[in-house]
Amino acid sequence: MRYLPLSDTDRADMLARVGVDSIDELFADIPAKARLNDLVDLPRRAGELQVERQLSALASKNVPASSVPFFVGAGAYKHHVPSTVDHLIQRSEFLTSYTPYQPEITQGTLQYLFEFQTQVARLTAMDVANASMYDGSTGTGEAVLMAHRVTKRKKAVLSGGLHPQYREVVEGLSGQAGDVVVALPADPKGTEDILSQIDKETSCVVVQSPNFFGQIIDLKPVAEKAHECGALLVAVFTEVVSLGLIEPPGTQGADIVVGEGQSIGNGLNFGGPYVGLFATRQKYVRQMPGRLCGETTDVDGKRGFVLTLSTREQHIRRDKATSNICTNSGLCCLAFTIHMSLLGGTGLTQLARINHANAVKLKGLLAAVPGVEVLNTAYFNEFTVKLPKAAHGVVEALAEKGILAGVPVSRLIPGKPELENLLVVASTEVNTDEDRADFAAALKEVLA
Amino acid sequence: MRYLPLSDTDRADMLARVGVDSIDELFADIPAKARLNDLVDLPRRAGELQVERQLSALASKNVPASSVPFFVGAGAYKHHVPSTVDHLIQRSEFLTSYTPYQPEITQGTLQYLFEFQTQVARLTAMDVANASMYDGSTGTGEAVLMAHRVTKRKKAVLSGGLHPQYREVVEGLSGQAGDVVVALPADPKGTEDILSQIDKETSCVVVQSPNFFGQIIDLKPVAEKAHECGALLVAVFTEVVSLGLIEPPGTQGADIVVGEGQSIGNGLNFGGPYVGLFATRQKYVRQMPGRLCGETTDVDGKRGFVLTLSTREQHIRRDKATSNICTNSGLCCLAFTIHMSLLGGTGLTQLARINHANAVKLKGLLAAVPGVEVLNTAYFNEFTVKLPKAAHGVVEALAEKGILAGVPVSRLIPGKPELENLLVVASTEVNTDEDRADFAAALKEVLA
Amino acid sequence: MEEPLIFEFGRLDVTGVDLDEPEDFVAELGGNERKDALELPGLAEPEAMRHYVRLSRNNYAIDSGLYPLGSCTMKHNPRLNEKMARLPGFGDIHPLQPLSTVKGAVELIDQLSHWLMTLTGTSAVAMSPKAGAHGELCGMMAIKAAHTAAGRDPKIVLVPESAHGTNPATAALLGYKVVSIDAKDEDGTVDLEALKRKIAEHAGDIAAIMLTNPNTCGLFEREIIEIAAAIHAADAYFYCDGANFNAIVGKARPGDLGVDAMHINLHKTFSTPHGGGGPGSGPVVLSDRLAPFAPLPFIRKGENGPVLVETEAGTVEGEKPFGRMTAFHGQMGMYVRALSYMLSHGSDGLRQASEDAVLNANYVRVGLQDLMSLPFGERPCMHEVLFDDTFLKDTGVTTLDFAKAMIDEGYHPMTMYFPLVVHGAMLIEPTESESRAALDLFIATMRDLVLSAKRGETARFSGAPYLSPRRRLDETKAARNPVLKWTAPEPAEVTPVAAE
Amino acid sequence: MEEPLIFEFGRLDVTGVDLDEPEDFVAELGGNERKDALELPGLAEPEAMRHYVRLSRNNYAIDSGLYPLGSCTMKHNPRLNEKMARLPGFGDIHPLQPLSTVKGAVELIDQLSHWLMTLTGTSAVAMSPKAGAHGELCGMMAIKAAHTAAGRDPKIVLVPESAHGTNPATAALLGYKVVSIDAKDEDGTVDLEALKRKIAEHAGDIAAIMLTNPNTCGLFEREIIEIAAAIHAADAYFYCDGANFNAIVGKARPGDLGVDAMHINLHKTFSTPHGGGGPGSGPVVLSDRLAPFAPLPFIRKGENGPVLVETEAGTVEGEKPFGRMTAFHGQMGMYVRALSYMLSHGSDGLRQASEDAVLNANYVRVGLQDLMSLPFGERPCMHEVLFDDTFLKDTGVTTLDFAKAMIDEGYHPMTMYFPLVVHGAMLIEPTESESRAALDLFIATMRDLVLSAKRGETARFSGAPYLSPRRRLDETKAARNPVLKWTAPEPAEVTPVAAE
Repeated sequence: MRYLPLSDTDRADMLARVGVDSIDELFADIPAKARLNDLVDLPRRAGELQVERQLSALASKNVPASSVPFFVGAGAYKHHVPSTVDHLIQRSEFLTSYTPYQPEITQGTLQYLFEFQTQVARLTAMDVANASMYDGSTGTGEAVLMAHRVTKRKKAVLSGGLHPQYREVVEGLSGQAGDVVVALPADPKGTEDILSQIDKETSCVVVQSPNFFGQIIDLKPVAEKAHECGALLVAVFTEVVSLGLIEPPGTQGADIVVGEGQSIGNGLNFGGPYVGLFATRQKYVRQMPGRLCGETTDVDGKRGFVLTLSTREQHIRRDKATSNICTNSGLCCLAFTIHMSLLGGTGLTQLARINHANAVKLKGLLAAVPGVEVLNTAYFNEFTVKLPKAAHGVVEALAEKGILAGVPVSRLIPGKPELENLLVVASTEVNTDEDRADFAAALKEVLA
Repeated sequence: MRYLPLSDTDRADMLARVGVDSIDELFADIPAKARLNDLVDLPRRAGELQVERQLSALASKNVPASSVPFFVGAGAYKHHVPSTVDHLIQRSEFLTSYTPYQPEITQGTLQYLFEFQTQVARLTAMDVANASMYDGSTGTGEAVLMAHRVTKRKKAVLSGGLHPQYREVVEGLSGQAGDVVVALPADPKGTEDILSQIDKETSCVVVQSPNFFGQIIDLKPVAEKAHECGALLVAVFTEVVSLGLIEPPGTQGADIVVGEGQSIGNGLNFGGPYVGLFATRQKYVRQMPGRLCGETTDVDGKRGFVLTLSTREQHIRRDKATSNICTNSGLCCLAFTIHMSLLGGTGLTQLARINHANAVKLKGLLAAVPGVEVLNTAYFNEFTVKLPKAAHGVVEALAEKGILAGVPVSRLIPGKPELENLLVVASTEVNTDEDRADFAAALKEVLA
Repeated sequence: MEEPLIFEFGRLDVTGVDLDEPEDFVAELGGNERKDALELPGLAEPEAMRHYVRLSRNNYAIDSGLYPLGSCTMKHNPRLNEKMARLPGFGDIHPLQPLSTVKGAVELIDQLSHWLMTLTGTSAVAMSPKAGAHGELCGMMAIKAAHTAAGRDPKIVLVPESAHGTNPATAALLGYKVVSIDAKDEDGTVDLEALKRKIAEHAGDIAAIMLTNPNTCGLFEREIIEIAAAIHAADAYFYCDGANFNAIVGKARPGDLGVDAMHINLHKTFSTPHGGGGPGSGPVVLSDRLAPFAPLPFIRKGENGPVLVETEAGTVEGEKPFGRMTAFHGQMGMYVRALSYMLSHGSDGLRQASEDAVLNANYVRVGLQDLMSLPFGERPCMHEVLFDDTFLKDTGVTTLDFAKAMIDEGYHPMTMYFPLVVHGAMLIEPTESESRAALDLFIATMRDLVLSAKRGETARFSGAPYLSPRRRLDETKAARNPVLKWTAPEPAEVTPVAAE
Repeated sequence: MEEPLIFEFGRLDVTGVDLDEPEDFVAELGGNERKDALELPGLAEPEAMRHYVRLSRNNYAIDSGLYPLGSCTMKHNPRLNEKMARLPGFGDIHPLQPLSTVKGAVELIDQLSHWLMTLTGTSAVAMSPKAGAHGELCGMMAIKAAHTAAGRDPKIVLVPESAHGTNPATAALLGYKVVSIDAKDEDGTVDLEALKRKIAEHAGDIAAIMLTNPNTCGLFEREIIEIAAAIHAADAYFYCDGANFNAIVGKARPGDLGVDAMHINLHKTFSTPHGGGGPGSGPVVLSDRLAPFAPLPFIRKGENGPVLVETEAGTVEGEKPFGRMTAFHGQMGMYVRALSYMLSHGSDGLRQASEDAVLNANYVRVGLQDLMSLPFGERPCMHEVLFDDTFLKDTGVTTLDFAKAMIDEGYHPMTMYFPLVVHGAMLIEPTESESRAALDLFIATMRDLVLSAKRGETARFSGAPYLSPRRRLDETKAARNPVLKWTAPEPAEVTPVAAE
């Protein structure tokens, strides 16, 4: 087998050296009745060519985003990632290294994590960021748990603009941990009255901006009310590119910022792996979940980096840990950091402007289709349209015409008639004028 | 522009430091009337996304070998290359390094060249191999020039089984260098009388096996006659995988062996870059063209490798050089060496057996198609069939059916009625039973 | 040359991407525009390339040497897997594009599920957890949901001392009280009689046991079936930490051992790359009893192929998902890699890999056992071998020193000070990816180090490493006054020049 | 750790590929079967991965540091180009599959030709040469063919001393007598008057002049137009070595300067990677007078797009190809990369790149000219700056020593002892890919080295390099008794065991 360096000669010699007659002697501790004597019922080994053919056949049953006019967002976004990024993250020294527990020989990983933390802190205008979470949704769950630790309160208020699957993750995690989650109903236009939900029992209020429906939310009043009540504002975003144009949560008063970082450096990958961004105020740093990389010096006085504050973590604290997060999204951070270092502030702003401009153009085209209403007034690269019929069928009809048009809200929040006709539509830098015109024309046809 | 690190600020500062007012002052030596003041008439810069789209649009107008039943050979072969190979050759340290003129910091390149030379020498059963030529065809040209240097004679005899484009390269190079090339007519069945062409004026006789038509040639009688006459036998192959099964030229008496190495480690690439293998007897080593890597020690006594015998080369010898070869096929050697080290003798033999078995199966199927005659008796993974009509049209008709069926001999040797109906067909490990059955069925249809 | 941080050489007016300014830009941002410029430096592409290539060269990696990190299974990461994960049909599809356009993706997840269930002898799998600890959480949430559905509310989870820290952390997160169970002195495995006593003591209040098997001492729990029976008899569930599954793939099925839930680290056992700390993937296989509680999304067999169930509304009778672990469908990129690994090995290759992993560990054991100290005697180990620091007694060399000295010899250290059940633990897992020659060289080097320590050459250890990109780093300083991001030594100058 | 050769640790019974034995194998090889087993060791995939990763780490590369190798144009190699070359529509097409199935490939070659002709101001290009020297050969063969067609048979090619060695080698290969032409003492450029005298001396017998411009001293031949006129007046052709084209892309067109033929190193000017010595690609642009003689294959504009002409039989009136340089169509893989580079830069970016390359070279020049010695005074240079070793006089340090000492500072040395026209030449070409910060650090390091040499710290130079994977290697030993392949120290033992 191509991955196994031992030859049969090696095996025989080594068994002799170990002092056993057969390999099965080494498995003697397994209860005899549970030992497998035959192969399990699965195919035998296969060469590369065969594996490639089998997997390529599966891949060819899917429609890649790049192959069609593509407007699907709602938490994951199709962006162009420079080829340098994918090349660099495949460097053996990055790809096949472990968590940097031996800092002397993993400064490569540690330094990029330090760069990543700095980039995230600057982007969000927060004091400190960690070395990543799995993704935005699980990061949001951890943020709520952290708010509970900080405030010693048990009630979390979730905006109706929060991504529905994020909400489910928070409800599951916090609920099982014994907390109360107050989730507001879906809020396509961003007009909910969340302030009245915040009280002295509230640990945190979780608001997404731009929200699930694309609406940009002014976080400042929420921060004010939360702070009045001694609660924390957890600000969430799913589209990090938006920070190139809109005011960062840090300057609006957020206490914890959680975001999905996929848009920068990472592909769509059918939903994972992604990279969760997590930042907070300096005073809460010891309540933060996840890994942290810190600066220090070595015995020769040279600057170096180490994982730090790991006394918060489960491999030290066990049942007293601040979270059960262990593995993070190392390689996805690296992709993020490289892409962001290529963009720089200048490039990110340009990219954000193109995204917004494309969305504005698309909005104009779709609004002109008879029967279509655009719900959002302030948005970045995504907005919600109300169609004259159920969005699900329209999307399927458009898919048959080779256009991937967006996400029907009903896919994530089924059974609500008032949401049945809503479609969340995104337009990033990959969309061309032709793509947008095709979409509008096809939509008109389908609705006709 | 993304590849240029200087900002406009840098440029202004640096011009000041250099002491000129404008960049054009640095170009003042260019005669004013030839200086371009405007941009040339070509498109402006483009982002990655735009370049990818433009080139992908061109690529999509071609039919990749992997996407169809594929039987085209005649000097370049579709094989499966392990993904490890392409990953490793893209390592920055290999990809973006120069010719190893500073051996202290290029032992990586030098060691793999030494491994390459050893592999090629062992494969061909020759004493020494060089660090590669551009490809098989130019290597053959160089072999003939080398034979002239060794023998001080000027007549080269080329077998009619030599790849027609190799023949043209030899004729051009040797002809312009003032030599006489006797090229025998095309020899599909390998039955030409080449021995009678070899005389005391002959510098070398060039024989390909398996030849252009797929026929395996017994080189021993040719070697015997050549050596009797004081001439050299130049043995050529275009399919290096054949050496996994058939007797190597070295044990058959060849003095120079030239081969195309593309099949191992290298893709089809529409004909280039490829890698020319070149090996000879120890006694001729100082007449060899191309680079050589040799073992030595450093001042600490450690084994190391250097480019050696470069006194043969043009950067030292100038007009007395043994060839004008300077750049070689470094990265393609590396791909060859990695793939070959993965295969090992065991794997190469297995690969060769599969290739041959597939060709035997295909031959059986095609021979059963009414009107089709297989011309070869001894072959490896390629053979020639005689069709009842012109091969060119048949191949085009099959291409329309989505089958790439082989190379019409008339494409390379036009205007010969006796060759008009011949088709050279290859079957490697990538062909499946289904591919072969489809081919035979489609051929039957086209000929019906 | 020292490599600076991007903030030290990048410039605010430089960018390494070429983007066009949109024509006729009109913002519809509702007045939420960013006011301050982004203080993020840019790099031209050649600068970025060189910076990250140079950084990478300060890392140790599987591809550059033996990486014997016990319990981490640092095996070869095939590049075929990377290539497959990058096929546009996998890498470039959106989690929420119409299901009719991702049939192959759903089929792939279904195929991978089938492999995982078959190899573990179970009948369900929750695919979405993002890593091992997340998988534990998922498994324990399923257990909690099952208890709740049965109208029970037990409060205790039993965890042995040798467990990974994530086990008690997970139990605690869900509000359980962690009760430690005793290990047998002679080999660190669970003491069945002590366990039975503990069960009796907390009768009716035990939710589950969390056990790693093979355990973190590199030993297989011989009484595993009896342990499972005792736990089941107490109406509790058996959660198995699957971190060490690589020892027994194709040799035994956890389902046959009585396991109710077990996460599988695709980034250990099934070769998806560790990536400097992630991403991982931790699917959890479930017994019949837990299967109904598997979280969303899950796949149901349908008449026309697998059906992806994404919401409660999509469930049918008998499906009682406890909720959702993450947005979307989990770590698709890792699924592709893991399936590529499995298809490559096949049933025969997977079994062989486990056998080779165990053989390699034992080969290391016999190569070192005369000089180093085995805490539980010279019995065969599974895929990793545990030494304690008895052999360093009176040498003045600690486990940490010894580990750091290995760095100078060109090796990544083994796992140290874990498990906690032995003193100065050194846990060595060579994996099946090492050749005999590589092991021989490793053994020889380790023997040389041991003899050096015993000869009293302490400087070789106490000052180690000497030859690494950095020498020992001051972790106390890092923790005492944490510097977690770069700050300009003085106000950064911003030169407002148009970018190129 | 020292990395062995594959022959020292590979095994004959191991293979790193999984292939099935064909069923019912029957050989039809005509009795030509190989008799001896192949003595090629195999490696399992993890072994191969680690071996070549480790080897690579002994290499210096553009991606790891500044590579100021004069006349070699070691610029950034964009990975976009690598990605594009690997599109199946380019990387996985056969040179002889039906032309109807490779229309995009032919179109790509035609587009690249258009860019090359436009940038050089010429009207034809022979694409197929495989590298620079091969391009020279092609250009000179076209010139020879043109003379022959005109019924002429001149015997002499003029070459200046500063020329690359490939120039005289090429001329000699074609049977020409190489006559050297004098350079002006003050700047190493061609002495027009001396040239005219030489032309007069060999009137009617001169085939061509081969000139590099900008020349290898980093200077532009100011009298280039007059030189061309003099050559043309002698019924000879002007071959320009295009190795230094990177200095003037978008700033001047060789065609406007009177050049008849010039090869272009796509692996220098247009960023295709050097790959440790190749592959390269050396298309030759041709003037109207030489265009008819361009070798096969070539592209002709057709009514329905470009037509690939592969054989004599396919030519039409006026097309007189002199033959063929190589099988197939040349270095397609390099064409894709070069076009990707060109499209990325565009006309504006290409011009900017040349300007930056020249600016960077001059910045290095002014940063070092007070301490090092410029042979031709402090005049501006083009994209590379030439120093001689005057500044090392009486220090006991040679150009070679100085170069080796640069290695210990983390730099690849510049080109040394070339061109031959100055003593102890050091030719520095930073390229446009270097940032100002990188140049500042380089300049500071060079200054430190110069001062160190002048202070008499000779050991820093004579023993250098100290910090590289190998120290100075014995090249004499290598050449005296060449060891060009590995030989087993004693007969290798072959253990006949079936491979896994």
